Amino acid sequence: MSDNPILVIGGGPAGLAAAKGIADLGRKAVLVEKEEYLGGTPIKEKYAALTPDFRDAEEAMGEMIKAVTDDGNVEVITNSTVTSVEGSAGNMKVSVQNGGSGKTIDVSSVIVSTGFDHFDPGEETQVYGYYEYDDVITLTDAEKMLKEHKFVKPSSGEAPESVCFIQCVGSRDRQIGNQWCSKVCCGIASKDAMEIKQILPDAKVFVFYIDLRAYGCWEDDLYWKAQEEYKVNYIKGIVTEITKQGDKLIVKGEDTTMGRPMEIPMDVVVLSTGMEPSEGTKEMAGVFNLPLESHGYIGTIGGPLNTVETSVPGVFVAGASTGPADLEDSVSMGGNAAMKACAFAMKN
Amino acid sequence: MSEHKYQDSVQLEQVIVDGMDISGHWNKMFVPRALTQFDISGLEQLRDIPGAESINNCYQCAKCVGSCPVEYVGSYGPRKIYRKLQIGTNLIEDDYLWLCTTCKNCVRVCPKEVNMGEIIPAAREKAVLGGFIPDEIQEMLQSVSEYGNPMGESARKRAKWTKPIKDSIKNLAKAEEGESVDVLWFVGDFYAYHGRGNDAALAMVNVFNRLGVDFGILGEAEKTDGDSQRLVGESGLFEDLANHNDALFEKFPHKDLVVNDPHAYNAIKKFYPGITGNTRNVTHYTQFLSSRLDELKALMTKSFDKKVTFHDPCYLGRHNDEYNAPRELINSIPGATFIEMPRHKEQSYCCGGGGGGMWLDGLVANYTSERLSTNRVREAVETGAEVLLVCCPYEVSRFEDAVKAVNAEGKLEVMDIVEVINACIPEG
Amino acid sequence: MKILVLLRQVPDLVEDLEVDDSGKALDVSEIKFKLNEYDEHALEEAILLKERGEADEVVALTQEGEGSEKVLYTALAKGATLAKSIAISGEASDSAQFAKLMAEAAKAEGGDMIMVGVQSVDDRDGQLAPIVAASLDMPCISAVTGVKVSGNTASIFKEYSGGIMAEFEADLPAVIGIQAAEQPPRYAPVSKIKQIQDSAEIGSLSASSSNGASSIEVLALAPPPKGEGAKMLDSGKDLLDVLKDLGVA
Amino acid sequence: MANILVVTEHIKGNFEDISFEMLGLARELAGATGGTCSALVFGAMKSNASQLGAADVVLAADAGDEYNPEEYSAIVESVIKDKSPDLVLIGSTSMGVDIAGQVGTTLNLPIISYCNAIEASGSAFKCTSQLYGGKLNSQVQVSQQAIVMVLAGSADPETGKSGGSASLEDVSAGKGAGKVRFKTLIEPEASDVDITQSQVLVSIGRGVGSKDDIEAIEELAESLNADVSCSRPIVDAGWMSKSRQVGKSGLKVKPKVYLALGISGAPEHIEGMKSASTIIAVNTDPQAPIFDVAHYGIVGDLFDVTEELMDELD
Repeated sequence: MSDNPILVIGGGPAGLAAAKGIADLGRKAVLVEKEEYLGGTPIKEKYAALTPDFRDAEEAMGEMIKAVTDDGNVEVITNSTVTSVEGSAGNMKVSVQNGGSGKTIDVSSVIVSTGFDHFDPGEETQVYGYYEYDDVITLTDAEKMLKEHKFVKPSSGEAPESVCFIQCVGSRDRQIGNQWCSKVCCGIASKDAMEIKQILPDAKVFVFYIDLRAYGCWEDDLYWKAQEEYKVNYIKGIVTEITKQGDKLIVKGEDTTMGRPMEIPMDVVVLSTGMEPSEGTKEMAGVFNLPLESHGYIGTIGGPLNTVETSVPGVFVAGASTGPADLEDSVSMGGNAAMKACAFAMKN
Repeated sequence: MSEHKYQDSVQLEQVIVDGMDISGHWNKMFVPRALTQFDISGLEQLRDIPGAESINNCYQCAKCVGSCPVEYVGSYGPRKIYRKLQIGTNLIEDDYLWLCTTCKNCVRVCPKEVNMGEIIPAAREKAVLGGFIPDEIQEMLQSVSEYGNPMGESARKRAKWTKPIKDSIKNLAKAEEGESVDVLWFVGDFYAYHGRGNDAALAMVNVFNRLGVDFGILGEAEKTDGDSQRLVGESGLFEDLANHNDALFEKFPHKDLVVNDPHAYNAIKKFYPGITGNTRNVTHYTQFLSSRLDELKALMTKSFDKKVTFHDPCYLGRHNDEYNAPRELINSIPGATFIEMPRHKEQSYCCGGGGGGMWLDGLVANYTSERLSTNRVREAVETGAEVLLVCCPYEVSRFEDAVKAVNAEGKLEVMDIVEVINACIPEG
Repeated sequence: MKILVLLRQVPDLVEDLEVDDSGKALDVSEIKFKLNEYDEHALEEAILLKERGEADEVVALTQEGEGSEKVLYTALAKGATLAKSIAISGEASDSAQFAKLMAEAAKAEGGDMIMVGVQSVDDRDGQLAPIVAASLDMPCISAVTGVKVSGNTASIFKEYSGGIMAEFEADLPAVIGIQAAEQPPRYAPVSKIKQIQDSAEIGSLSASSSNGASSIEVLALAPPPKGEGAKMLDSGKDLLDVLKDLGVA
Repeated sequence: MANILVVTEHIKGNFEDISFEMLGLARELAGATGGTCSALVFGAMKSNASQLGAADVVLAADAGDEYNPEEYSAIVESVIKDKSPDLVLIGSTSMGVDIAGQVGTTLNLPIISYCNAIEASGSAFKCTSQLYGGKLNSQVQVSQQAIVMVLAGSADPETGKSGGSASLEDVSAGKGAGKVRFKTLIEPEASDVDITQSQVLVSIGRGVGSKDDIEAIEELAESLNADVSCSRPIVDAGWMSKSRQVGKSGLKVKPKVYLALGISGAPEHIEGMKSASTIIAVNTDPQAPIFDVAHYGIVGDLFDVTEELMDELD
């Protein structure tokens, strides 16, 4: 039974949950994080509030981070990445690089929780004019503004009269190569829509969707609430293209329910950009030569019945590095991975 | 097109039952609901045709309909076709099959890659073999199979336009095998037979000569490139045309094969090789001229002080990703100010002539409020441009027709880019 | 019920027609030949009858020569059940003699109805339908735009000018000169013709020309005297005189 | 001393114009050769024999009142055998085409079709026939008994109405085997005319300013007993139905006279009407391409010309 620490790579919700879980089981954990700060995407992308409970992202993540940094069992190494590994199950020697200097650590097992990157709509395949028109923004841009409790037209700084969200940008798209549904954008878009209506009650907010995917309790916590209480307009039909006329953006497409062509002037267009395997996820897959599943995420071996074990003994995975995942998924997988990693360490 | 069966359930204005007036929306229950059966045989038939399988991928997101040029002036688009297929339409026997101009704007935006650029020709091939061919298209195909051009003009008159410049052009029609030229120029039907096309052709000859290009034309021996015939489903005729023209390319060795018609460019570049086994160094004339831009700039000393705008032809742009060559030429026209239309490059609006559309105006008129070319010319006029520049021979006649339709005569001229380039080169 | 359709190749008017050195006949070397438009309508009407079940066989016949195979394979691709080319020995000096040769071949083939185009651009010496009919002692009705067959009689719709039609009933066999089929002639896709070329066979018939040269003397063949472009008139009154000359006003 | 026989044509008790035109020609030929001209009439038309003023003798044959290809051919055959005329004039028409071919073959007489001019030259006759869609004329000479098919519009019908003694003579003639029976005449539906069959067309283009101006044109067409057709812009504007559109995306017409009012003559339109025998164009633009294909032209406003025509006609 090796009492080497368990390595957790990536300090987002999944990584924090895993590290805390390991510590609570009385074992040592080493949490390596690329950024200077912990908290992962919610902090990096400056989310305003978490989905679905609207808690202030910084405050909620702050508590989770504090629980880990205060726990003696967890050694946090920020600004660092894992660059190589030798040995095998039970006693792996990983080298952790921090800019110039680096060190090697003997670990008993590893949890990869390196998360996702938001899809960049500027790639040449997506032509909603994200880099051409200032008023075309992404979900993360919106979150940044909402974090400061304001929502303005980037081109003029004034409050917009009309805002619309376009769903499935960079997801469910064979041409772009991301065929999966990113699971969270419908929920996040509905939340953001409500937050915008809180700040700008008179603004007209639209959501253009193919099929609005608000799973489980998100259905009425987010979708119904947005539509019924905050009067967000949901229109079935994805926008085709955006052109600029004067200071307005013209959103063109088809209102499929009414079977009518649709050309609506908008002040701000928010692209609900989905998830893609993050750079970190790709790197770690390389370092630990973890086979990827067909969409490019890290493959697990048990299908739905074992979500955290990879085919490399002693290497576990959690959160969005295995596929689109919301906060509940990430934190739950974090805990599961912690348990399995500890069990593995005890047996080897 | 059959409206769906359950839509005709009757809602009675006024209903009295046992003395009680139950008029109102609930009396719909008064009439037993019609049993509806989704007849998707049309969809099943279409997706089984080789080349048309991708119609089955559509998940009805409707991105395509917003991009469809026919939708702008009517009600059309892949999603709507898919919907009609679901409720009983058989596309093979329906006018809807013939409204698509194969402009591939929908293919550009479709997340499921439903490829109308392949579905429509494949479906039309089955329609043609089954005998479901619009009269206008039958007439065009008859002309092409009889005379080698869709106008029904005599093949012998294909080089008549060269009469005024007999000595400054090499006509290889009767030349010996092996006679070579640097540039083999595939003139095309509209340049050869249509009045306004002749103007552009003569301009092209002058530009070639002033650039000192050693070029030759196929003259009477040339036949239509066949792309439009392929797109209306006459693949057999297309094969004959491909073999005929390619034999001529083989007969006269050349470095560059220059075409002025994006449809010819598309056919020779992408589809001839599959049939003839040979690939040719084919370039569109805007690509050829922009590769000689410095020499051209030196020649173009007369200024052309006009506001111009440009229409990207679907078969040069979306089908073959060439957006820059025409713009390089336009930007080098001395004195011209270039204003882009809102719908330009990948998002360019279609002139309605592609995919057989040139010969389907009669049929399409029954389904649209105005012609696509009229809608496009309206947009050109709104830019305040004085000249609408084109580089596809189909468009000169279509847009000049449309200028009349929007009463913009005298306000907007339509010119082929080569005509403007030629106008900037002084005599001598 | 077996229908024979006689198909002729005639000079294509799209080409410029030139007269040969004798000044009395066409310079054949320059012309392009194509299927006579009216014969195409006759073939279409015959195929329509077959599709309506009023005829079981449609046999396409044409004179053997350059382009005859393409004509026959196209006819088969459109729906003809059989195709035969007629080898003519000797020269048919005018359209009357040609008609008698075609009658001879038709007689050899046998059939309940013979359908031909009402006229062609070069049948100066008499039209095919009536001459074939008289040669085979059959009734003839020309300028027909509709045929319905029941048993061994046919109702035939003949068109006069101004759109008035006459309905006749004729005992078969009969010869019908078609002016227009009930729908525009269908197009035979090249791919279908290619399929037919591999599978179908073309039969053959023969006919030999008997009586010698025609009894009229051809003096000249020349373009009509042509004015230069539009003759410009000054007023409505001049226009009225022109209309009067044309028998319109 | 030529004896010319004219086979007249009629519908519903009225002689067709071609009958008078042929009679005029026959009268002229008879006059030139010091011969006679006779006209064969069928059945009830005997009572209208006096209208054929130019005929020396009107031969009346007992026959059904309406044209029957088999019966009338048999009659013509036996009259020719009986009267052995030097020349037989038959219309190059829907009726004439049946008779000429059959009778010429049974009596082994040469047939000359599509003639628009006949001259006597000594004992022979010189005929000009229009072939190849009017592109070439064939001049032939015949010096034996022959059948000549005369194109409608080759002569002035008035010339056939006077100048002869018009005596009447009954002829007996065989009526054929009765294999063909006349059933009924069918009138075209009044609502819409098939312009591809019209003989005279008044066609309007963009030069017509608005929908209600079309009425004046319809009146003109009425008085010329012509049908109205149009170019594409008129249909696109919704002023006339698609069935009236001439041109590439419309219909192809082959009228005797095509009066083009305010039509510029785009290639796509020319394609639909180039086979009209006589084209008259009225357009304000002297350079309009229509003038290159027209036989007659007026540069001016189509409404002025129409008014002038209407005043002259009343």
